[in-house]
Amino acid sequence: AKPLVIGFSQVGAESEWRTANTVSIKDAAKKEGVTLKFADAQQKQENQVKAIRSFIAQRVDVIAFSPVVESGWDTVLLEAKRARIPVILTDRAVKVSDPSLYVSFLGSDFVEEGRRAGNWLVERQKKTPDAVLNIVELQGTVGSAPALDRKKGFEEAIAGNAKLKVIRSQTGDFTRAKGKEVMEAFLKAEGKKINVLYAHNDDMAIGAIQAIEEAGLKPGKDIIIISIDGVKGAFEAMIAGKLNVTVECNPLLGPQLMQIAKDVVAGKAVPKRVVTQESVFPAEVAAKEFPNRKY
Amino acid sequence: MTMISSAPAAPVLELRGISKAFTGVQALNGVSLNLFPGEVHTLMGQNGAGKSTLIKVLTGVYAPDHGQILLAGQAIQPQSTLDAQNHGISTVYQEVNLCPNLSVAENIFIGRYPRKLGRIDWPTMTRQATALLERMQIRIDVTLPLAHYPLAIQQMVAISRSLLVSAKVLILDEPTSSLDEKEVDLLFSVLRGLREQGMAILFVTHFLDQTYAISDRITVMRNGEREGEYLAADLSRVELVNKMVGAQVATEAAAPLAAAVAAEPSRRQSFLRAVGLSRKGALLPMDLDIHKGELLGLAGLLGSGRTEAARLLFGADRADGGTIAIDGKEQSFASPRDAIAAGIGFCSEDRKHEGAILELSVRENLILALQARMGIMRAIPLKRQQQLAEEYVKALGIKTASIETPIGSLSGGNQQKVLLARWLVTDPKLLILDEPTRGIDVRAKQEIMDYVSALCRNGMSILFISSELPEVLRVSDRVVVMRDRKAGGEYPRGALDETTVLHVIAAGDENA
Amino acid sequence: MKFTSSPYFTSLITVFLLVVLLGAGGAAYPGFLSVQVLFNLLIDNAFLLVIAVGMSFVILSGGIDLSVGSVLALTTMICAWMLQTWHWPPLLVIAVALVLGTVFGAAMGALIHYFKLQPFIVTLAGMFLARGLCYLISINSITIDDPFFVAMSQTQLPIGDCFLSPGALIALATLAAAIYVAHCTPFGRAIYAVGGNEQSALMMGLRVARTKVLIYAFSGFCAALAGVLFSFYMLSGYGLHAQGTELDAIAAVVIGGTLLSGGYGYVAGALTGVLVLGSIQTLIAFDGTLSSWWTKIVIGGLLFVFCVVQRVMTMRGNKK
Amino acid sequence: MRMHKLLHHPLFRPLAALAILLLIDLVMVPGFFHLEIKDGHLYGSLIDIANRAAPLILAAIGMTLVIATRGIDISVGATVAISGTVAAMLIGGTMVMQNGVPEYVANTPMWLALAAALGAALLCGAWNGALVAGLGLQPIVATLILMVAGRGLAQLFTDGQIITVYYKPFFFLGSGYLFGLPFSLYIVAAVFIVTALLLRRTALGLFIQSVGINPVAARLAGLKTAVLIFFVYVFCSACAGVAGLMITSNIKSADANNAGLLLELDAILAVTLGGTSLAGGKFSLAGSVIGALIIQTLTYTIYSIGLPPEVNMVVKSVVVFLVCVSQSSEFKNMWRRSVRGNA
Ligand SMILES: Nc1ncnc2c1ncn2[C@@H]1O[C@H](COP(=O)(O)OP(=O)(O)OP(=O)(O)O)[C@@H](O)[C@H]1O
Ligand SMILES: Nc1ncnc2c1ncn2[C@@H]1O[C@H](COP(=O)(O)OP(=O)(O)OP(=O)(O)O)[C@@H](O)[C@H]1O
Ligand SMILES: [Mg+2]
Ligand SMILES: [Mg+2]
Repeated sequence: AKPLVIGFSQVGAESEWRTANTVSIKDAAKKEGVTLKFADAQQKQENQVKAIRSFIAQRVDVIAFSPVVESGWDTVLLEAKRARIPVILTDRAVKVSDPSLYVSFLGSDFVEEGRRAGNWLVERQKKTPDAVLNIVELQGTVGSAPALDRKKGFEEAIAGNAKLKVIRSQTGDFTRAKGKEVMEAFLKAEGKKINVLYAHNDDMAIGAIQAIEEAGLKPGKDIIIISIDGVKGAFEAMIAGKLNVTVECNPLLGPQLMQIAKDVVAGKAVPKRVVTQESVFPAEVAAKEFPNRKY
Repeated sequence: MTMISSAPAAPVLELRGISKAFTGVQALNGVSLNLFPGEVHTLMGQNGAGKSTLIKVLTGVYAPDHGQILLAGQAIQPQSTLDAQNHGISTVYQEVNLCPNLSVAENIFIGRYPRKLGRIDWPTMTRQATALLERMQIRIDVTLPLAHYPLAIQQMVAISRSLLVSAKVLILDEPTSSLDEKEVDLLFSVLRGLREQGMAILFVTHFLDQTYAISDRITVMRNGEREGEYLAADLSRVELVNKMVGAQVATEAAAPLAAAVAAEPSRRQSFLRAVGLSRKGALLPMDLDIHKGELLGLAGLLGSGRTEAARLLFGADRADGGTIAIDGKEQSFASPRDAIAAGIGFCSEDRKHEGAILELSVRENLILALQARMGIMRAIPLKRQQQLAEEYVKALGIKTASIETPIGSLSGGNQQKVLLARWLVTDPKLLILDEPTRGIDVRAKQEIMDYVSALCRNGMSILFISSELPEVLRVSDRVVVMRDRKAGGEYPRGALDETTVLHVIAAGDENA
Repeated sequence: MKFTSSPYFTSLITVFLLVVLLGAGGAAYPGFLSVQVLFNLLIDNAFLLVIAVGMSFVILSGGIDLSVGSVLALTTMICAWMLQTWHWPPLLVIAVALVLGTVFGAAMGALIHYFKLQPFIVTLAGMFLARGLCYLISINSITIDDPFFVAMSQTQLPIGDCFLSPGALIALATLAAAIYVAHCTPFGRAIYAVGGNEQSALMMGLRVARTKVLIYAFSGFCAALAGVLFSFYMLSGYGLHAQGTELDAIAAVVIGGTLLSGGYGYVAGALTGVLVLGSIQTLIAFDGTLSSWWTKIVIGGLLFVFCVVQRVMTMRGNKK
Repeated sequence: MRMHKLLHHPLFRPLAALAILLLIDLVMVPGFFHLEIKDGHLYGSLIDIANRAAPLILAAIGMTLVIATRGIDISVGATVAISGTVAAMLIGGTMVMQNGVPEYVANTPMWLALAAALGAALLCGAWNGALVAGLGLQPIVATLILMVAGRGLAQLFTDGQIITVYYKPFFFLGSGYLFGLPFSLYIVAAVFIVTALLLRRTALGLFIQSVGINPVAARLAGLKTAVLIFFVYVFCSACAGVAGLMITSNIKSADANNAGLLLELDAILAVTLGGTSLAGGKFSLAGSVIGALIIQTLTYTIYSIGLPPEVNMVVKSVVVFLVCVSQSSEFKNMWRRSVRGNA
């Protein structure tokens, strides 16, 4: 039979996480004998729309994409629907008026990740119930979905606890360099008052760790550090005792995506929401888990 | 002279006690001027006397520090050129102020387009522009961009533009500096027509002949002050020059040049020999031989290809065909650098675009070519630069507040002198001067030509291009006449007078 | 000064190269040369075309406007906000957005002219400001569900068995209007004059101040109009929309044969430029095998080939 | 009279803008000017600002010369990514224990890696220079090509991964200290002094200005305009290359996706804030350095004051507007008139 053709529109290549995501999807397609039409959107929604239109024009069997942002997909998805091409979302959700515009959403829940990070801290605070913990937050790119949701989830989780206070919050644009720069400024402004750092991704945390060390403090001990993603660098930091916990956000969506795509084309019913397997890795399990990490 | 000039009605335009200072210079100091309807009023003065500044104050480019401008008895304060235009004052400034990217027709009509149904009527505009230029006997494609045409044409376009407005006052700042006699005559006949219609015309020139040919009244300026106002008929040339200069000096009717006498035929070895030099659309194959220590004049009408020939000799444009030999050795010039290395210098006719680096100081402009020849690493010590600059400022009588003044704030004539000095400091073996005396006052012109002739005597060769035929004839050892983009004939000194040259130019081939 | 680059010639070359590019795509990828794919070029790049038209005016006058991408984003945000929070009627919302964009541009133009500031820096600050204002309204993206906007978004105007979007038609109309203004009105010619030589334009008695302020106002208007089209297109307002669009617009204008130094070029070149950029992207999407980095390298490479061929042919042409 | 001269010095206004920013910090951020000795070197906000500004200053120095020739180079960020990536990939490095003492081993000798990184940067510059000076492409499109493709190349080298460096001596470049001050400051000072000397002691400065103001006249005066323009692009990329090394060394890793992102805009902003016109010609190297310091101080101030990140952009734009307007001569005239009016 003709091989299955999937058109996949990726956000871009802005982080290691994203690259791992791309690699996973490409590898899975190759393994399954699926023809993958890959288009990189360079972080622009309009490019994704263009790519999806060209997939429709090429009459691919399935369209999959990781939306740059959650709103604004109605029109183009409607076109896909009219062309009878099923759409699968990966990694991020979309807000559409008509849920039948996509068949399935496979990916993580950023709010839940933030919540897990917050819950871990709430647990941790129970060890020293009397101490007030001052938190500084390194946000992702202003306005981006993961930044908004991870902030929201974290705030929900710590809301009930009066001992946990966010004293500073600034964007580090998801990068090491900015994370370090902002942390330096925080350290000068707040000094020893900072007890906890919550970073929206591992890269910023790694940058911030360097700033903390250069300030003569011990990351992971003087300042508790929580981050999200679970990339290799984070595990190395945990093994070195510089990072306390990372909440996993799994980029290896390839195999699951291929399975769903095949099912859809075969006419099987697929779940509307497929949640990826994700866990929380505190420093204690880092050494054991490290060899299993693929990215 | 018409009678109007001696029976002054009320002046249309009256300037009272205008003063204007720039940092370091008092450009104008209490200047007054009356302009009557139906007269041509010529403003004369040495380079830097303040003529252009006065005109700029009058037309709203600069605000005066003191003084009043009265138009038909009403005090006005023009804020911009547009404002002045609305008051009925139309101006052609000294530096051609047109847009090189627009077509000739547009440059004439911009701001007052012929319209049809609200939109610009292009065909009518083209037709009218063609007709307007034809009145000046210029037949060109007016739909081509202005930059396509040489400076002289641009100047005519600027004049045509100013004639288009129905103005009460027409101001022309050195409009004739790159025109030759034919164009000047045409211009003057147009001006006379306007004078008959009662227009007041303020005219600036450095040419005494032109002054006397057209003016009813002359105002002489010196050092930013008004020296006096005279009826042209009452003032002799010698007197006029003396008033401009402020001392008793000989006039341009001076004895024949010493240089020419000294140039002996025996020393005539060839320095540069061009054979069949040509470039498509610019120059037909042409031979040229320039001897050592010779001042070779290149005469011809506008557009006869003199500038093109000069640019090819200097490597500014690439020749399509022909060879150039320097001292008998064949050379090919890919860029001006090569020509400079061979000892050639070139002073362009278009000082604004091809000469002056406006924001740099007089000193920097002056040493630029020398420094370029010495290379980037061997910087001329500042002391030496200053010394050179001071020396040439003095030698050429450049009027500037200091050698650190940006060249852009010098008067036009003085800029020209700095550019001349730029090449003189490099001590070239051959200096190509394309309209070097453009915009330079009578006295300075003579001084410069004397200076140049003296250099010739010391072995420098000079290729001298000028639209002023008498000047070419006066200073050159030999004259090559160009016509229709090729050399029309070659004449040794003495074998030539103005009528012969004009004849050659007019008749061309039979004489060649 | 010699006349070295004929914009007319450059523009023709660009059209020729565009045809070559499309032909090559058609040869390499089946389905590439379908009419709908060509229409998609217009539909997907409608907003870019409108911005490029405004940018053409600015560049022709010798300036530059970096704020257009942000003003576009701000417009989507304002539209979304007014529709979703205040429930204003859609046409009123559009009118307000267009006026705001125009005022924003005019304010920058006034700063540039009256304080003699550099366009680059003023519009760069304008870019930060407009982007910043988006976040002040909201850092979330706001979905638009107003029926008029949805209709504009989803209407397909059939042409044969293919379709165009209303946005594409609006963009084409804007282009036509701009070409008319540039070539048939005194304002349009004044833009060229200012770009050719601002000092001379002033000395010739043109209203340089008014012209410059109007140019930036027009660019602001175009950016806002593009924002409205973008709102139709995406049905959302978002502060991160259209990042870097100003560079795309500048590139489109320059590729279309307009000189950045001002005064030379045609507004119609904006269309060719936009289509060239769009085709490059479509080619890449049709290829579908390029990784993220190869995408960048190939875009750069095609841009390079395009510019070099354009330049070399122009030089050749002028020699003749 | 001397006061008057001071007020009219072209560097006065950029310096005043910087001073005002620092004054705001003095009032709003407690302990901003506090410096202490930590681990044998100075430690404090001012040091952070200088250290952070170092790459930007370098980029701005290179950009100044390009702008002086009427050009622009928007590929600076991509060059930063390329040079940083090349260095990080070549050095890499691991720690081995030798006789109980940790030893750091580089994959490639560090000098070789640094030379390769700079070589890559120079290639970038030569590419830009060839397009602008050789082919006569417009600078913004010519450098746009590298801006897009360059980052792609860097990502291609790294497969989109962040390359972490483990070789300690390399860190000295971006986060080491010499005589109590960050080592990066010495690099910046050296580049600045060498450039300034080059401009003063040779005719380079004169030539660059001439080409920027009137290229036609400059060519007719015998300047090698094309060579000169080629050189400034190479120089600009070299500066960006060093900046890339510094950034990579500072965060101990090369992030091809994000390193130097938008650095070109900041560099151009710095040059203009320093009083150099984008129209080419007269330029001020010192002004560009001050411009870069203004930008970095502003960024740091926003972080320190604790503004929410949503307002970052608005604050930045307002400051840029204010600085620009206050520097314009028209504003000076207005100011003078209003002062006179009140007096
Ligand atoms: N913008 C300016 N800034 C400073 N000084 C100026 C400026 N414009 C003119 N000057 C000075 O004012 C004086 C008068 O200059 P102006 O141009 O009026 O002379 P001019 O009589 O027209 O001379 P020319 O015959 O050479 O054209 C000169 O000394 C000149 O250097
Ligand atoms: N009256 C004219 N009519 C049409 N074309 C002209 C005229 N005058 C000049 N040209 C154009 O000028 C070009 C040659 O100009 P060039 O500058 O070489 O002449 P020139 O002898 O140096 O004259 P000048 O320096 O007085 O302008 C020709 O190609 C021609 O197109
Ligand atoms: Mg004058
Ligand atoms: Mg000539």
